[in-house]
Parts: sequence; structure tokens; C-alpha cells
Amino acid sequence: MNGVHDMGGTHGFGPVQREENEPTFHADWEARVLAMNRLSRAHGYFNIDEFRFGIESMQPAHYLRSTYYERWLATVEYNLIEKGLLTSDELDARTELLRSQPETGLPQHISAEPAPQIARDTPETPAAPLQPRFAVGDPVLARNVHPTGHTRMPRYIRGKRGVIHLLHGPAIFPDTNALGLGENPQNLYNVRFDGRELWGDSAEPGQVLYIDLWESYLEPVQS
Amino acid sequence: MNGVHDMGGTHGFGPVQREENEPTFHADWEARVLAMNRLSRAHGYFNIDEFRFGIESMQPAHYLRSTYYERWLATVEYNLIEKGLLTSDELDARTELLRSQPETGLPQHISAEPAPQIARDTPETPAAPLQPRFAVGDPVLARNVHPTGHTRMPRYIRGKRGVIHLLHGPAIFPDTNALGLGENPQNLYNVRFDGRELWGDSAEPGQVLYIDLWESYLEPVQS
Amino acid sequence: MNKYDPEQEPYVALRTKALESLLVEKGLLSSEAIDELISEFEQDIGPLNGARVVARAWTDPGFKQRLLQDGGTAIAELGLPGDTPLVVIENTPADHNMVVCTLCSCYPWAVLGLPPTWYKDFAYRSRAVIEPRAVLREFGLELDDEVTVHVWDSSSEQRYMVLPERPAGTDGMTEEELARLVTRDAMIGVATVNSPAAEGVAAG
Amino acid sequence: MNKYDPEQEPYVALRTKALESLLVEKGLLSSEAIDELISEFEQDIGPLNGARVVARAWTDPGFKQRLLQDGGTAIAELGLPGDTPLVVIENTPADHNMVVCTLCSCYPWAVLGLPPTWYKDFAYRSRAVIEPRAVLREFGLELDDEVTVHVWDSSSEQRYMVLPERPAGTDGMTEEELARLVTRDAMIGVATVNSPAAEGVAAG
Repeated sequence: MNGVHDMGGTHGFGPVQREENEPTFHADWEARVLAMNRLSRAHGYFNIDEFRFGIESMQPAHYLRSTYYERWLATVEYNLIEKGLLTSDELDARTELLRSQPETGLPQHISAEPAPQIARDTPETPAAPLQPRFAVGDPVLARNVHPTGHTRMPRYIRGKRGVIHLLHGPAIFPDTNALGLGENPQNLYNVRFDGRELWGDSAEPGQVLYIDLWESYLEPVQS
Repeated sequence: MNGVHDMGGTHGFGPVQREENEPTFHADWEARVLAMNRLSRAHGYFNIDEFRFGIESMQPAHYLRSTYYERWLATVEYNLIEKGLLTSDELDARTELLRSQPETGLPQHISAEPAPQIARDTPETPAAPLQPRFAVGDPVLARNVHPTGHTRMPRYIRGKRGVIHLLHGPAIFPDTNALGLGENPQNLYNVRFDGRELWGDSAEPGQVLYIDLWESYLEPVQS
Repeated sequence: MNKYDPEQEPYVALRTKALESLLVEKGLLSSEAIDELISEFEQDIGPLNGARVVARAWTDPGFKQRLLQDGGTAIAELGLPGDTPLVVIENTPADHNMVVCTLCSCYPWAVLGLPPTWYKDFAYRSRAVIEPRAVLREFGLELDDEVTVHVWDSSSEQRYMVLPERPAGTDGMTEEELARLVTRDAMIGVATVNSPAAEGVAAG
Repeated sequence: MNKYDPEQEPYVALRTKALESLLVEKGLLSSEAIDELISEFEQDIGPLNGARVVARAWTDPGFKQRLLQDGGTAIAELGLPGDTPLVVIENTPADHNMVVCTLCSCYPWAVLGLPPTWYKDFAYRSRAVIEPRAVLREFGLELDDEVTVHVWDSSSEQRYMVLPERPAGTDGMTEEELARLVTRDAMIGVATVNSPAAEGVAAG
């Protein structure tokens, strides 16, 4: 979707603000949100593309005023509710309970659970090789499309010409995987774009951009 | 600038929400903000392009969570302060005074003032004819540029091919007029774009888009 | 998300009053001029002006031609501000026009008054240029696939107004009666002008 | 604007606790697993892993070649998770690389740990692809006009890490000493690795 999350090339966010000696987490709840997300994904409650689409589906003003882990909390809630694992009412009620009775502890550990490998960010399944449509060095056009669902092709790339830089091989297709429409692996490429192709006369001198694009995002062009 | 105000083609704002029997204003302050803006412009305190750029310069999250007249209030403040007609401290202090002493009335009318024609939205000055670079029917390319200042060429048009539909004649150039760099009139054109040129396969059937673009936004192309 | 929020009013109302207080104190504006302008916007300016323009165009072919040629000059004939650059675009059975301003909220105030909130809202501004038919459907206007949708994004000081189609069943009506049929939404291009009541159609 | 706001904490902290409470109660997750994962992220995962990779590449040409060829497999030699698709890109005097994720905040966690807030913030995400030199200047890195800036927008599950240039004055240093010079920012590509203290340079 053409959302506010698609920030490449947007102006108005000011300078990059760094924090000296930044801690790993700024509050305990951030760490727990991170862990609940990782564990939920490891258990298969939702996949990474659903996770991302949940953030993109936030109201734009909400997205922009939220911190990073607030967005994570929003999408973990959204996806667990979408999957029927909990309800919005349950969550509201439990929040209210904890507010009115702050001494309430967490429930006892009820079920044993598997311990999947969690501290990584890999695709859920490996995909079998697929015949690539493009070869390294091929000129390509990033398609000018504007899907309303999830996509990993940002707007600033669309309609622009680039060159295949790397062939990564098959990868789960996020556009369908985010919507419960299957993994549909496609070949994934790294595509190189000249800065002037992207930004015209506004480009800084000597810039090259690389981005990973799925095969169906691309069209062949005459070199 | 590539700001959140440049909304054409963005997803995620939901359905259009209409209000039955909507009043002209929802609160008195809205009417007063509108009038203060119109009068300030009629008096030449700031021009319409500065007014718009003041809104565009709002923090993106602030822009998105503000109502229409809150954005107007923000830019009227911004511009009057920029022009040195009042200071942020004065305004804060007066706001605080009115908060702590709600019975405080407005000051007496001090100066007589001219009564310019205000209820209209015309350029500040007429411009002398200029030799047009393009004629009706000429194919043109909207330049792929990304100015950080004010511009009236939205992103969804840039890099796209259209056809000159109307020649409006000379008009103040907003990009410089918004920055205090002069009116620099240029010929203004209405340019027609096919929906598929703009949105590719995502375009609805049978859509044509028209937009007013200044001469320097355009490049000639082979038909 | 950018809806009117009454809880925000106290602060902005206070801030607005502080601004006016300072501007008056400095002799930059007068409260009387503010009052006058508001009353002008509340009483004199509104879609009835546009409706009169439309009704005149439906009944006077010469006026219609002048209106489509140069809207600003033509509306001056009706006593409306003629120095407003105005382009009037005509709907036909094959061509539907609608107006938006994606960058802010440019709107033909001289003929339509102040814009409705939905026109200024993010949903309309973002969607009208990428999915006009979907937007029109939400307004209850389902266009045949054969109809071309012409979207006008108001990016300059030129203003755009739609001349809607004259509905069936209005042959015997006066200009004044016709003007009463014409809605603001029809002149923005998100609606058509309805025929008068069914008996009127049968009689027409 | 998306900075940490302590006033928001009470609600989100409460909400997070409510979520965990429900997930544990339903047997979907355990608090112990949450604790373990947090401790892993706080203690075992961090930029020191990446620094070890860089130092090895600087001192072992064969490893460097394997690293640039297939980062994921190469880092497994150092006991790091080898199933992470990792592309390592090498800075040279003529080519500077930097990594961003414009759509969210993809980051090579396996080698660099959790990303700093600025990497996830809107300013970096929006600007790195359109004005990388301006961004690098804010980080204190002024590149000659002749240097090409290669920006990597991480849009897939492939992860990108920069192999910085080995600084002058480090000829006699051990792999462990070298690793201590390598910063997280240098492996994102918003900094270079500094030479050790001036006397070191003179001696080197």
C-alpha cells in the first residue's frame, strides 16, 4: 500500500537524532513486546509479512506519533486478534483489571511449549530453485503499480529503470504472504538504480541505490 | 517538498466521511482564524504560497492529527512570527493571560485600516504576457525533481508524460514566492495525464487527470 | 483522524483569541474587519451562487458558451467576482468531471462558498486521483465503464467548477426553479443533479 | 516526533502486561521463554559479533573472500547463525556503502544486535535514500565528491552489513585489538573506523 510507512524520499522529518550510550531497551515493556513478537512468529501465530502489514495498517496519524515498539505492540495485538487467538474485548478487560488492581500478578506457566530457534530473521521456509527470468546485468523496469495490500516495492522505485545486480534466489512473496494468500516463492533480485534515475536533478552526485525486488515487481526493458 | 501534505495516491486514510447538514464553521475560533488569514494576506503580511508552505512545514505527525483550521492557525502564527510581526513569546504570554484571566476582553480597535477586497483567492498581481514554450496538444514530461522547499507539482505526477490541455498564461511561481525569492511569473498550463500513465495496471478504467503545472516543471518530449 | 475534536477546542480557541488580541493591539487587524469578513462568508458566499450560474447556463446557450470559454468573466455577468480565474467543465453522458486538491484544499469559493470538511479531509484528497470511481461509489454515484472520469487536481490559483448535466423532466422549469435543484456536490462532481419528483418527470 | 515519551509508558506498559497475561493464560507463550529471549538479546547479540567478523576479514584474506561471496555461510565459521542470508559489502577509497530500511527497520541483527533508535526513526529512513551525503555529514562523515555512495535499502529478508576500510596504523594489531576498533555505525556505513591513537599511527 502507498502508506506513510513508505518513507523513502520524504522530506520534513528533520535531522537524524542520535542518543549517546543508548540502552538496548528504554523500558521493560519494550523488551517484552519484542520477545512476544519473536515468539509468536516462531510459533507460527503470524508471519513476518503479516507483522509488517499490521503496522502499515495503522492509521497514518497513529503510526507517525507512535514509537517503534508501540507500533510493534499494535501489530502483535492486531495479528493475534485477526487470527482469533484473543479478542479485543479480552485485552481491554485484562488491561482494565491490571489498571484497577496493579498488584495482580501474571498467570502461572500453564503449558510446556517448544523452544524454536527464535533469535533470527529468516524466511519461514526454504524455497526450491526457480528458473530466473532475469540475469545479472539485465536492465529492468520496476513496475508502476499501486497495490492496496502489502508490498515491499517502495514508491520511489516504481516506474524507474535499474539493472539486476544480484540474484538471491527464491524467496517467499510478501504481497501474498501478508494477506494469507500463500507463500508463492519467486526469485528475488537485488536491483541497482542510479541516483539520477530516482531523483532527477535533485540527486546528490555519485549515488547508487540497491534494493531487493521480487521477480513480479520487474519488467524487462531494452538496454 | 516531499511532505505528508502531498497526498495524491496515498492509501490508508479510510472512506470519505461526510457530515449531514454541516455548518459553515464548527466553532467560532475557526471563523476567526479564517478571517485573520484572509485579512493578513489582503494586508500583505504574507502571501498565499507562504501560507501554504507554513502548513507544509508542520511536523508530519502534527499535520496529520490536526484539523483543517488548526493547520491554518499554525501557519498564520508561523508566518506572522517569520515576518517579525509578533513573537512566539508574546503569543505564549497572551495565551497564558487569557487562560488565567478568562474575563480579559480584546483590546480596543486602535488603528483604522484599509478595507481591501478580501473574499477572493486571486494572485496578488497580474502578470504581463510571456511567450509560451508549449502549445496546446504538445506532449510534455513532468520533471522528476524533489525540491525541499515549496512546490505545486505533486509527487504522483513527476516523471510522467502528459499533454498540454490549456494555456492559462502567466502566473506567480509558487516555488520562489513561498520562500521570499520573488514572484517570477511563468506560464501556467493545464496538463492532461492518462490514468494508466500515472498508476499503471492499478489505474481504474477510463480515467484522465488534469493538473496545473508551471512551465519550469515541464520538459518537452517526442510525441 | 483529522476530524473535529471538541476536546481540542479550548486550547485552540484560546490561542486564536490570543492571536487576535495581539494583532488588534498592534494595529495590524481590527476585530470589526474580522466580524465583517465572517459575516460575508456566512451569509453572502455559498453554493447558491454556483447554482445560479449552472441554471443560467442550462437556460441560456450563449451564456453557457461564454462560461465554458472563460468562467471568471462569465460569472461577473451574474454579479459574482469576475476576477477569479475559473474554469468550468461540462459533464456529458460520456464524460464525468470531478474536482479535488491533493496538496491542500483549493476550492472555487467565489461560486461554492467554503468547502465541506470531507473535501479538505485526507481520504478525499488522497483517493480522488487514484481511485475516483471508488470514491464516487461511496457518494452513491455508480458510473458506467464507458464513462470517462476526468479528475481535476487544483494545484494553482485557477479554480475549477463542474457544470452538471441538466436532468430530465425539467423542460418547463424556470431558471430559479432549476437553481434549486443544483447541489454543491454536483458542482464539485461527486454527484449528479437529480430529476425533480417522478410526477414532474412524467409531465416533462 | 517518534521519540520515546515517558508519559506514554504507563498505558503501553499496562497493555503489554495485559497481552502477556492473556497469552500465558491461554498457553500460547510462557513468561520464561520471554525472559530467556530478552536475556539473549541483551547479552549475546550485539555489534561485537559484527566487529569480530570485520576483524577476521581484515586479517584473513581467505575469510574475507568467503564473507563477500556468501556472508551467511562465512559468519557461521565464527559460530554466528549461518542461516541468516547476509550480504557483506566492502568499503574502499572509491566506494562508500551504507544500509537503510525505508519501509520498516530491517537490520542485520545476527551480527549487529538490535538497531539503534535513529536507524528506526523517520528521519534516517526517509533521507538516507535521497540525500545520503547530507545524512553522512550529520554523522560527521564528509565524503569527497569522487567517492560513490552506495545505499542499500533492505526490503527483503536479505540482510546487509558494511565491511569498513581497515584504518591506517593498525599493521601490528591482533584480530582482537582490531575488533575493538570497529563500531556499529561503521558496519551500518554511517561512519568509518578511526585509526588508533596518533602515536599508534606514527609507530604503525
